[in-house]
Amino acid sequence: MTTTEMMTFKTEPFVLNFGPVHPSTHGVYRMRATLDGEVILDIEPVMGYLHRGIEKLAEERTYSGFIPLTDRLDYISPMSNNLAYCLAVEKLAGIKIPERGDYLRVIMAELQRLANHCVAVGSFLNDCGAYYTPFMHAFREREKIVDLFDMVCGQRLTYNYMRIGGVSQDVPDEFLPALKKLIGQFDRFIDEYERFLKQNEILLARTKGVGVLSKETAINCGISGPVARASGVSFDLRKVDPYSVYDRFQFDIPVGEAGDSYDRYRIRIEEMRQSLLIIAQAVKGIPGGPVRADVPHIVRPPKGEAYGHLEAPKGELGFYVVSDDSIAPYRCHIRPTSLINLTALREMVKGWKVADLIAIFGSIDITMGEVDR
Amino acid sequence: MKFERFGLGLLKGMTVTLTNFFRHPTVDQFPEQRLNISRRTRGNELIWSRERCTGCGTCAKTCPQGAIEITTSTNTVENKYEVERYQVDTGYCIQCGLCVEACPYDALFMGYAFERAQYRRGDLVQSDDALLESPQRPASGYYHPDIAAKLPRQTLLVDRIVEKKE
Amino acid sequence: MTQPYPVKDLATTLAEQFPGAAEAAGDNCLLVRAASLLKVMAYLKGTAELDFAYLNYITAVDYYSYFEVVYQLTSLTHNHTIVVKTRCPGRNNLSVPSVTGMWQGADYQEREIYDLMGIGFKGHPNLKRLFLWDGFPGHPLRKDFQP
Amino acid sequence: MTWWPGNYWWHWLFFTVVLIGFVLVMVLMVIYVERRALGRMQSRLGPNRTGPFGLFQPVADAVKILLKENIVPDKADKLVHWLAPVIAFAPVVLIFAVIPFQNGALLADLNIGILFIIAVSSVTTIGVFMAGWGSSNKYSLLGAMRNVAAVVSYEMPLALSVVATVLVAGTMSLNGIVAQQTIPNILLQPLGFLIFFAAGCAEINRSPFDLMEADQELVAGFHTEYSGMKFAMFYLVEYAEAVAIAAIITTLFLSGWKGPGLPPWLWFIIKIFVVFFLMVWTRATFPRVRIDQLMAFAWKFLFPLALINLFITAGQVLIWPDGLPWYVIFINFAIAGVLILFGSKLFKLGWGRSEV
Repeated sequence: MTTTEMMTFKTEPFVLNFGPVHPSTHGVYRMRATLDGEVILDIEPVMGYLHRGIEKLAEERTYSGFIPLTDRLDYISPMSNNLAYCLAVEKLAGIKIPERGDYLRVIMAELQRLANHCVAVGSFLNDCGAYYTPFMHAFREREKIVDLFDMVCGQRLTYNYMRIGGVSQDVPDEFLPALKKLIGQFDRFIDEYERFLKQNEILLARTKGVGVLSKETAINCGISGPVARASGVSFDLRKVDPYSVYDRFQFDIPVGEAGDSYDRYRIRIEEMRQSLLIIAQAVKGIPGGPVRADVPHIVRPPKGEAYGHLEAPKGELGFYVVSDDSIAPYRCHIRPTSLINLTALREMVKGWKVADLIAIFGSIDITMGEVDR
Repeated sequence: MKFERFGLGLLKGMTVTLTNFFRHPTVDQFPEQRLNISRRTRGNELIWSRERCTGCGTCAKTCPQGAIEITTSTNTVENKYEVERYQVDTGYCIQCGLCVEACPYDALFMGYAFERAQYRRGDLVQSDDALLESPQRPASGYYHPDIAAKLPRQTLLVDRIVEKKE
Repeated sequence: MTQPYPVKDLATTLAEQFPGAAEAAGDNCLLVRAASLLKVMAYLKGTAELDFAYLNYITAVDYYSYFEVVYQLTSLTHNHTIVVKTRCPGRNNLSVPSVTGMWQGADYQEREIYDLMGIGFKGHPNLKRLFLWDGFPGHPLRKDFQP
Repeated sequence: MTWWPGNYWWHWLFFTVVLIGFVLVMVLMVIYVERRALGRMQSRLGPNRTGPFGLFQPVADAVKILLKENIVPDKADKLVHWLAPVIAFAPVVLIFAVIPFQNGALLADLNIGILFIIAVSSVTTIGVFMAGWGSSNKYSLLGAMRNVAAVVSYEMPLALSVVATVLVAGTMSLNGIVAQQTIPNILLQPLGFLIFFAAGCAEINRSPFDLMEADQELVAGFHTEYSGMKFAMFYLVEYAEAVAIAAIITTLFLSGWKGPGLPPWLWFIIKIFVVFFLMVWTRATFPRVRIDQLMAFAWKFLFPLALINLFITAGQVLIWPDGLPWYVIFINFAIAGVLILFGSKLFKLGWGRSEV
């Protein structure tokens, strides 16, 4: 044995379980990582700890009885789930929604995007190690939005606000002035957040060039949302396939170049600014009138199938609903944005360190309710 | 990656933390200081009014969880249903409010209180007279604008922010 | 607006390229025989003016006498979309060729369909159950599943 | 030698009791300060339910931890697992033996005081590594390995920045250093202070360098498998080390007990709390650095800077042998600025992806 052979230690990779119960797996997600020291050779995801079989439950509930269940899919942004499901059923049954209902839907969807990005950015920085301060600031702002949701639909998490044919109730009269006040305060909050973290050297060191996702792999993996836009794929359903009244608002889509964790963080901050613009325009242009088309409580869409999708905060969320002319959907498939966004995690993480695995996983921003359904 | 900005970004971050240190904390001491909850809150109980209820069972049909059970008997004299037993298993109920919305006779209200934890699962089941409205069981204004108007206005965090001090 | 791609003329061009591949063309969905699925998919993804590079989703529906696997493809450049379906008759040892070769995003979704519906995917890198544990009896999303 | 309260043994007894009591009380107060200050920086209140203004929260924590069951994993190396907290805690209290609370008021006025501190403070790493190895858990082993790597590489800049202050002060005994400091060393040695503060924080794994028990990645690092009394010891070690580093900084850089008006030992304690607030402040603001960036920061940034700082101070001491005049402050600040500017330009913080 030459001296060099003696000198080199015999190391072999070992398997470390980032188990279902782990401080930063955003829910019950498990990764079996084979490590060589700190460097990650390969990860193998294990899921299903939160599988409740929502698609099977859908087949036993009436069309409007399933709406409360869609709150439980991506429980960080329930409004978008409700809206996506209602869009699918309205496309299937060919229902026309009154103007005011559409405007309210846009306001609620964009407020939900703000709230979701607050959670996403806050917990991403938590995963990078900032000890809960950016998280608490982001949650203080999210509390204002959740207060407004509480005023409108009575619950703070499971809103169940959208209905097939519009929105369940009109907003109380003190909602719009409070919303205008919120937009002003939120702008100041984003500026303060930028001052806090935009040029933070340690954050730059931890996230710039880390977990790069190339444009081709993003498209090939069917990744959507801020994760895809950070890699340069300018695919945003609000522009590409505008639903409800999104074509009336002027806003632009931030697109990143490098596709690393820092870009994903930046894209979410920019999207928050754009959502504020949309809400401001919607609040200015909201018409009067009914908020809900007169659709019977038990809807019976004609035989057939439809796919309704929207730009949820995490990406393209869609519902493929098949109807056999009965009061319950024959089949209701949910396009899991978080699950599909995780397909590229293996390539993004290979070769990086344990600390980066957590940072990259945090930058993808998934919710287990949507992954496991 | 270089320290391009030789530490200025870090210092700027520290100034933000310091300003927050001197800013009024956004917190309310729950048990002592109770804020007004939303007028349309869907508390974890159901309020039923015996007079208005005709025993039609629409609420039981629309409940996605099947938490409502009604047993009625025919009252041939006034030719309408007589509600024998109206039972709600709040263990199953997910407070979605679809029953309140579907009731054609406005006989159902969502509860306004939300502190109703029980020790035994059996106590979660409420029936007939336990469901009626009473001072301890106020009704929430969900789908009832008239009740909502009487309830206190919700304290919003948007108004309570004491940022004007800067 | 993402226009659905006109399926009629696509069916004709496919007919002379791959005889007998496309069975029928619904309003905007293309029914393809399972045997020639990969060829059609490669054609859809490969040709420049079609360029269906983005796979929205894959799902499966249980119609008692046959199972239907539904692919929705979108082209980001031309902004049009198409739904491709294949049918596999019968109820057990069904199999459809796997498209993970062309779209990596199909990996988890095919495993999910295998797990919940019981449709095997030939050529899938590691076809294991995604959500349920390996010893789980049966496939829950089937219409005739008895828990 | 006149021993302050009578003969030597009374002196020894008085000071050991005072030191142990000082460390424990300071740890309790420091935990309280940290949780309240951290809370206020995160726009929340911090503990205010246990006792007036939550003052008894640290006591409540201690009682809770002591009442917890003492779980030892069955495949753990029992002796090593049990011994680790003791070996980790002992050196921290030893450091306080040479720290002067008041002119001449210290347990042992060693003339090699600062050398004693540097030597003793690296013993805790052995305790930490024993904890990591003893609890036979992959996470804690990773945490312990990180701790050893970090402490080894941060000893160098720590020692060099201390040597620079010793050059300025002329003596190694801490009492002498403080007595000599008419101008606080932080002004004479700004770069020395920054390097010492950064290296000190990395040594006791606080603020941006808390990789040893990075709760996001390694669940709780080396003390994952500890509970009950042994976990209380590690909790004590962490905060006692923070108080120790704050105390060393006050003696070396902020001229210890000197201060107008208030009694000297009160000045000493106020300065400790000021330095500790700085640590809490950095902890609240910065994300964590990755392990290879931690190493690169030590060897490629702090170490060269500490060397240059040492040469410059040596030159200055040669020019003004009997104490540096006041205008040296501006020269040193300028040098510090230039060095940081160049250091951050030339130095690449860690390397990215290793090919796998």
